[in-house]
Amino acid sequence: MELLKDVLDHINFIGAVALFVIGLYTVVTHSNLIKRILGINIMGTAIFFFFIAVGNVLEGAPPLIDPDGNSEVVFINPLPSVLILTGIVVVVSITVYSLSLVVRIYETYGTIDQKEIAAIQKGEDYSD
Amino acid sequence: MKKKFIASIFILLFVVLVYSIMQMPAGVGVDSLAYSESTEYYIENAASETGVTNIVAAILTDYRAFDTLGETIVLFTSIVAVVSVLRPDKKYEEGERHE
Amino acid sequence: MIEQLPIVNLLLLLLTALVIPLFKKKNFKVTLSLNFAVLLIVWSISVYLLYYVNTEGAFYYRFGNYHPMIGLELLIDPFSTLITFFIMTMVLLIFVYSTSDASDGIHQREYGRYYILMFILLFSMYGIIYTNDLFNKYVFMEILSITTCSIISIKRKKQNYAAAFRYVMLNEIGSLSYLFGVALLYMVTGFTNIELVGQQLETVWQTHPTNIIIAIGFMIVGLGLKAAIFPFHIWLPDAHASAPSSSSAILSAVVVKVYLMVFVKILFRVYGIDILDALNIPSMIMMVGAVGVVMGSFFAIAQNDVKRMLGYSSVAQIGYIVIGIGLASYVGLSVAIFHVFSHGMMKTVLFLSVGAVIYQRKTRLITSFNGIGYLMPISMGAFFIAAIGMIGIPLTSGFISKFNLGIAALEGGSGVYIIVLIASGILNAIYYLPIIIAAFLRDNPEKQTVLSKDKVPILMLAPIVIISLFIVGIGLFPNGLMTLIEQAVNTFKV
Amino acid sequence: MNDIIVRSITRIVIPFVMLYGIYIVLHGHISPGGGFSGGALVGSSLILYTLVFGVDKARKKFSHRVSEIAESGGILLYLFVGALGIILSGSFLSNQSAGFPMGELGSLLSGGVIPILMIVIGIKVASTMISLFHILIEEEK
Repeated sequence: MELLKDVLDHINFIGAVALFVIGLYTVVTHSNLIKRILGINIMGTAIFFFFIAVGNVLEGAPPLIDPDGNSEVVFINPLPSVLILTGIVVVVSITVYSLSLVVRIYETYGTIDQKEIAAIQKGEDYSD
Repeated sequence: MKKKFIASIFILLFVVLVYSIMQMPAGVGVDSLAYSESTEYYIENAASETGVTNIVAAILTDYRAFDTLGETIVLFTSIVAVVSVLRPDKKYEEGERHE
Repeated sequence: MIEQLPIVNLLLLLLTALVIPLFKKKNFKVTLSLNFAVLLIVWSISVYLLYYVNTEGAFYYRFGNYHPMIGLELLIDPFSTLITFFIMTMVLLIFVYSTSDASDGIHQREYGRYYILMFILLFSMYGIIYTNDLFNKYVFMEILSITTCSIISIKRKKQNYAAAFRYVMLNEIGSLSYLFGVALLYMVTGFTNIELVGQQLETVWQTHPTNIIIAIGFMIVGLGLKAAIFPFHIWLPDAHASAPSSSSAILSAVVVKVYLMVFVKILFRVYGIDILDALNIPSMIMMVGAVGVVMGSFFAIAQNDVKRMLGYSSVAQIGYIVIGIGLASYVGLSVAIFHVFSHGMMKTVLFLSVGAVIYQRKTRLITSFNGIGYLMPISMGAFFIAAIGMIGIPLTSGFISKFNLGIAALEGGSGVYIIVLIASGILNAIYYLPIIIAAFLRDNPEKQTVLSKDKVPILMLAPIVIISLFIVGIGLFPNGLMTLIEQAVNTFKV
Repeated sequence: MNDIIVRSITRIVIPFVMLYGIYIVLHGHISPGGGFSGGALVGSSLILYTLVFGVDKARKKFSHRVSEIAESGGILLYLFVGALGIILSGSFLSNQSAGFPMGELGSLLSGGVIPILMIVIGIKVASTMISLFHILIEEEK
């Protein structure tokens, strides 16, 4: 029973780590380039979820001070929310860049499968 | 066979991570280690120091404004990077583009 | 006024990157001269900062005058000024080279974007080395990874796109595991400022060790992926084989070193020596470095494409620096930083001279190098100096770093690594000497044995000659640089 | 996609989506949201316009020149505000210590530099989203 309560306390972090490992697995094993980009997105979301879980406060209100009444409201930790705002934009721009690379790879190689690309590359040497 | 081997490595990684997370402090309240004095400082002084009620906006654009500058540069770089990959000028006939 | 200089550096680099797209329509010479002027100004500011910090002492630059617990800050100390000085000298010389060699596959229209990316790359490297905040370092590392990938993929060839894509994926895994380490550290300390986290970790190490162990693991893997340390080096040779020679010079001589310096900064400032020893991480790092040195040289022997071979030899030389870091001693760190300088110079000369060979002979296969010494005496001469430096023959900076590394290993009680040093010296000889012998002793297809000047623009040869003179110069009189390095290593509590 | 129903509905919906996005950007420092989410909303309204009316008409609304100026101009404004901090109080990006008018808590013009920076972030996010979408769409031609 003690273990169950312990697991329930850590459930957010376990979920984040599960997502992280799933994302890592997708990036490492899948040969389709789009799936690998998806894996990166899953990993990014997992880490931002972990950040928020770290900054979470039970029954904490969103960090907005109401100007007139200085009521004693417990706020959540605002810093992780700021960090993941920045992190989300970073993962978005990495995804856009890799998607544009996939468009170009499909145009030049005719395929977006890593194994086929490696086969084609082994076929001819690099010419300037 | 190879796929199962890789899959088992990842399951092992997951088990190790979950095991170590169980040892981590799950304090999800005001007393948790992450709720350090810097967080208390933000909550108490954000209104007076920056004159703004949304603490997240205060941190984003005043306390850690250099982070957000880095952020806008990431956005600018992603545009230049995508343009350098996707914009072959010979295909682009619509008049003289800016460069 | 002095303490505003770091921000002036950052703003100058950023402003040129923003201004280039706005007025690029006029002839391109104006942009190039402006870019060069800005680089010179920033270089002189970095030199002045290096002088100022070594005489007056380190200072902080706090944004908005907030306490470091609240706001962000830049730490300007002997270590960061030394590394930024190294970055700017290398990039300045590579910039001179790239103005004329940019025709290596980059279209005339692409020049503007190439230089925007190069300036943002410089801005992010300066930011990474200056900043004293873990999350801010992550944001700059992301900018650096996008710009390095796009200077690889700017050359419109299919190998570049595939190499750039693989680089983005591995780089992204590296950054995200670094961020995971930062999250774990934030979970336990509540700060993201490097020094504050370092102080907190001493107390937290007793109560919550698992957090720190997992955070160290993820950060080492993350930065190892980005710095191409041996088991995670897969992307480096492909990136080098296809990238334009000036970007692969920047990539392997400068960008990889920046990640290694972040690696040093985090290991010795955030975690500190006692946590490292408790987990005996230094010996693990040394083993990884030693394996990297040997395996990197093995792979380099099997290559026939010169640039790919240079990529693998970079992986081997990074193994050296990692051994230096792994020694975790005062001497070990100063050898590692010295090797950052000497490898940076040697690798730049190798890449730029190979770029000159490709520019003139349009070939990169090692088999077609015979007799080039007569056709291109200057660049092959520089190649010769850098190659004997890599092997570690005396009179070059390579020898100094190998020699000191041997002494440091002996002092550190792990003498076995001397065998690795000797073995790698031999392996380097195995794959560099054939090229030199082919270039100077065999006769070239045109049967021309009289020395004729390289048919390569002077702007490309000047940096090659300057750096090779530096290699020999520092090899003969290293103590000038050594004192600067000792000042830098003093800032770590090793 | 030139179905008459879709075209007329988007012609009605787009101004309100954009208005709501601008509202979120302007009230970023009082209510939740801010530069990032408001900019994304404004960006998505123009992307909806591009989807429905095609990229050529959208290019008239948001031409290359405008996207160029928005990109570089956004950061230049940010740096200008930061440089003001240096001139007034000796450190980059400082707000209250640089003597900007703080306004009273909770009002629209409170917080000195913060609303300006929020607007800059909003412009940047919106123009980046739109330009990226246009570049990717023009790729098919």
